[in-house]
Amino acid sequence: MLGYTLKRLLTLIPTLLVASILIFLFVHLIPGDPASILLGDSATPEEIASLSAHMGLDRPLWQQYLVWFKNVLHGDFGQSIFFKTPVLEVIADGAETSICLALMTMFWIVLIGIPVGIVSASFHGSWVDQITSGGAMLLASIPTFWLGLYLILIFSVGLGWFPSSGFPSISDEGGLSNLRYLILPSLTLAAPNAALIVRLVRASMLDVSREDHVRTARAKGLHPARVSIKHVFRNALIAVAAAFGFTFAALVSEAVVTETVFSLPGIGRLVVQSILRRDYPVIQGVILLIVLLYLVINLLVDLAYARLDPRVSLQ
Amino acid sequence: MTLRTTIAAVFRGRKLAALGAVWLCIITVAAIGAQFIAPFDPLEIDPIARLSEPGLPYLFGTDHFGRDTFSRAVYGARMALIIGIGSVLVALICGGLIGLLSAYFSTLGHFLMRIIDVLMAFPALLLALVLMTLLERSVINTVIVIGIVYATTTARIFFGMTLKLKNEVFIDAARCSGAGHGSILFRHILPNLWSPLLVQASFIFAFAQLQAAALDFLGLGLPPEVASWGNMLAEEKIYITRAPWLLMFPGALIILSVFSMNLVGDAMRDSIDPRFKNDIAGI
Amino acid sequence: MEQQALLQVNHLSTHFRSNPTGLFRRAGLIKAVDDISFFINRGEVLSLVGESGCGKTTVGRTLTKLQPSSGGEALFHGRDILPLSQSVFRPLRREIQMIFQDPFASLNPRLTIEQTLAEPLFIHKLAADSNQARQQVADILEQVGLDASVMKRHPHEFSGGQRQRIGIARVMIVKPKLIIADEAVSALDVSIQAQVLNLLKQLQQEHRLSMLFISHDLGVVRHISDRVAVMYRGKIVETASKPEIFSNPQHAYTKKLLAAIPRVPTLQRAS
Amino acid sequence: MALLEINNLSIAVASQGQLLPVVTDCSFSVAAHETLGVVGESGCGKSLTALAIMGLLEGSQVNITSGSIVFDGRDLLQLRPAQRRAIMGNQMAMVFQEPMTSLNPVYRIGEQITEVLQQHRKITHRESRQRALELLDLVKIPHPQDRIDSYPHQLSGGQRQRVMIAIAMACEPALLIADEPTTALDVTVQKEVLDLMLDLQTRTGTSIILISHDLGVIAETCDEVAVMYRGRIIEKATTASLFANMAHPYTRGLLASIPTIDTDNDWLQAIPGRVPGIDEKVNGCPFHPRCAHTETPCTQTAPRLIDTHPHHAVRCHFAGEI
Repeated sequence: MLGYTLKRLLTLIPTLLVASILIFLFVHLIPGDPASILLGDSATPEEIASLSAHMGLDRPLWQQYLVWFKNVLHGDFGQSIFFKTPVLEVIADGAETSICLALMTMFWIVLIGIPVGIVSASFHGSWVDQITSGGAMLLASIPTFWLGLYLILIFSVGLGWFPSSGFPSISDEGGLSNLRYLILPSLTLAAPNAALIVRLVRASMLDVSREDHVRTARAKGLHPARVSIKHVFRNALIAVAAAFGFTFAALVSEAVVTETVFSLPGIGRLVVQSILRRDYPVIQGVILLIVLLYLVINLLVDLAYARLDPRVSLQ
Repeated sequence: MTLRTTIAAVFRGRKLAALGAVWLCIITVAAIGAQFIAPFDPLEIDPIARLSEPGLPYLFGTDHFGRDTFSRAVYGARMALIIGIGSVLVALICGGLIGLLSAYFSTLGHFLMRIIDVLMAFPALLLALVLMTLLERSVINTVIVIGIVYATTTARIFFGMTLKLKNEVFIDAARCSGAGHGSILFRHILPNLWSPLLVQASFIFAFAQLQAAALDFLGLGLPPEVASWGNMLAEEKIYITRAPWLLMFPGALIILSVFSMNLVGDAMRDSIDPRFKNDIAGI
Repeated sequence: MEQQALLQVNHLSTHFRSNPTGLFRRAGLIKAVDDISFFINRGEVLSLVGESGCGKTTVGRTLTKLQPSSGGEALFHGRDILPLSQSVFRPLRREIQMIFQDPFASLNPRLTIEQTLAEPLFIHKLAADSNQARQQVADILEQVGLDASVMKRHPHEFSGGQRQRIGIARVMIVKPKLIIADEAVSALDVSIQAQVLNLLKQLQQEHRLSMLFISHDLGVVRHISDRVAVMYRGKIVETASKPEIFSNPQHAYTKKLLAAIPRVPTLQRAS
Repeated sequence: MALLEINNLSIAVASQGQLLPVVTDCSFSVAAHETLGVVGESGCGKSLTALAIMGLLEGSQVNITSGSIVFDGRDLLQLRPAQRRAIMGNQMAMVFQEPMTSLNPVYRIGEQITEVLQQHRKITHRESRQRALELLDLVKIPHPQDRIDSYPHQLSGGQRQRVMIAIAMACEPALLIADEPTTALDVTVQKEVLDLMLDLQTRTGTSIILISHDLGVIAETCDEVAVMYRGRIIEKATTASLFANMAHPYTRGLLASIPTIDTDNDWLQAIPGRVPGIDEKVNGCPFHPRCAHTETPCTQTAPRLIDTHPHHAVRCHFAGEI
């Protein structure tokens, strides 16, 4: 297990290397010169040229990449052009919001998605199934930002139950009760993803329920609910776990939109604003970290996989 | 099997999916005949009637410029269709070919799929955002970018399905008959992938709508003057408290269309080769 | 040896790597076929018998070059076919044909019977145009006991026995010299199996075909073979003529195999 | 009194709004300590009959349309689901065809054996594990202490089928239904598994219904045989009588089709034609399109089961004549 983990971590290196090159290329192909953006409209060409030279923007692209990558290995993601502070600090500022949002969203997804999926599969073909699985599909068909806007309209503007935007840090005044700022955003973010989990749990359970060993379990005289949970769901969990890696990528995409809708000071909104501001170092840093996180999560999923499915051996 | 019996088999006992198909037909008609259906020019501004409520003559009301929401929605159907079909074509042609060839020629495939794996680590919307900033905001670029984003998943899916087919006995049998690579790929493998391909296309079509709307909303999608449902939402979002219906209509159109396409895709998925069911990335 | 064998296999080995994926995994080696030798004369049926996993199917796949070999030689008409590239081997495929076990999987579900049967004709330039091809397809369908009118249909419209007849037709249409039949009748019900087995035997005798008949079923083997080779864990443990092997088995494994088969009492004809 | 009595059982499958009969008017009984063989080709309805007896058709497209299944004096079809489940795996158990897929891949085999014990017996965890070890020993799995914590994929096909038998025998059932238990196994393993089942039968006195397509397997293991064709029992007899007085043209054809290892014959006497699909309707005797002795009555009326000898019944208009 430990050996496997180490080996897998080693295989992450080439992937990250390729990813870093891609990110660097993408970001540097974005039109717009950071030096001129930084200096504003009133800057003279000489000023821009000297700042470009200072920032190393006049060197060949591959040299710029090597410098950047060497610094990244030392934990230095460079300076934000907009904030004039180290990129890592900028990211750290948004981390609390995004992590809290992610955890709360996961909570909803697991709390709602899995039980509803089990119910849907267990009553396969009945009206319960049609409503839950149809409803899930409808939920997954709603644009995240639209859902967010109407939740704000109803629950913040209309009913005044929850705040509509922003997220003061938990360490600020209010402490944990500040989490109420995240209830609407996390529900918004959870909706399409929980819907996906419902559909996935249902489909996997239906697949498993057709397998021979479920017939064996029924032939033992077990109660249908026991067959459903112990035999069908337990095996379906393998497929569900495998999909959690993909869910993460979808989650990040939608978090970008959600944080924008609710004006949350998180990493998702940071990346959109940085793209609009052409803040190269921040875009590079955030995307690289997201890719790294994605890879780590997939590694964890694989490790979980081996625990869920004894046929998978981690050599 | 004829087309009619196939369609009948897909929608048998699935009234909702059949309704979805009907809705998609309506959208298609609206898209094709937009200039005959829309009562007003989608860009025509009526300064007196800004933010007017639904009624007559403005069925869905007007936006903050005083443009007719109904007419813009009808033209938006055209944009939805263009985005959907365009992205599907880009995704299936690029991704499908990469997946097919990678699975068949394993040395090349190993390399290509590694790249695809790396690209899949980028969240779809972020990849689209970065790509959109590289390019001008235009309809064609939006189509290409969304298509590329879904080409990665499509490549993965086709890779898996082709691998399965490649190990089929009838492929061995064809090789024993002396069939060459071209014949095996395009005569024996590809025709068996048409139906999963169609199902995948319907899901990509649905996802592309949501993705395009999100790009529009973030201000990096279609040019602002284009009448698309996403743009209508993006432009009017600040008026949501003053005129809540403004976001209701385009939103409902997106939801209905995406939902319909998902329903149709889901119905089709149940009628394809069961081996490929779990490969399809859909709802 | 007074006459040259049609197929002479010497020291053939086929090894697989287990778990070939993974960057750091040391791949284990599975010796599916381990240094086996045999020959098949013209017009002769050699059966390769063994239980699942003994490597008999791999022998067939190696000889049709669906699977690369790891060592040894396979002389067909005195020419070693193992080192040939796929494109050099292609013309020879006409002479070495394979019948597969699963009649449900060995036909492309998307092609009509005519398309499937005509394909090898065009590949090997045995038919100039589609009219000629259609005529040959009709002839061969009749030979395998099917009506020529079925050629417009798709595989899913046929029963298992019919599909296996189509599989045989695909092989016979190119007039091969050597047929490798891999469990050709084991997926069929007994009453259908008998029909197909009779057909196979009849075609073999009519065209003086050589055949490598791979099977796990000793009853079927007794019915069709001239000689029998018994395989166990990748090796041939015993080769003998059919009467020898059934009346006087030498190897302990052969004896065990024969003893394990459930016997049916012979029918007492009611008078 | 017989342990199990099936009376006029009919089963139909729902397909596109209509009910297609798959088993028609099927009657037989199994006495205590006896082995009944059910033989027939694929699609003849033998497996569905077994699933119907076991109570595993619920929730599928297949329905029992008429008849009764009397087990130990009670009609199983009249019982409530909970009463039915109390019998399943307890007094009546089943072994399936596919040993590779019939065990749950994510649980250790010990867990899968103790599960059925804990369902039907009031015993502690420790006792049930002890019993599982005994059972593994009983089905001749070497080193049960080491094997009890294995996962199914770590065992060979033959061993998995032994585990399936251990699960089935755990509560010492009065009736064991074995549906093609050795079809997926090699002949040498098949012999071992069949020997094991017969050995267990002599030890525990359980009755067995053995379903197989292989007349050889049936001949070597069963006391009585029922031959099925297109959902009907067409011949039913003691094994000795069946092979001595085989009367139905289909049974004879089936026997003649088998290539035996004991005789050389150039050509097999195959039954011509094929089994009609379940959606094809055949008037009269279901076998008449393939039968060499077809005469007018065969195409018009379906024959009934007629006793030709003591303990020997045949469903043929010309039973005993041909």
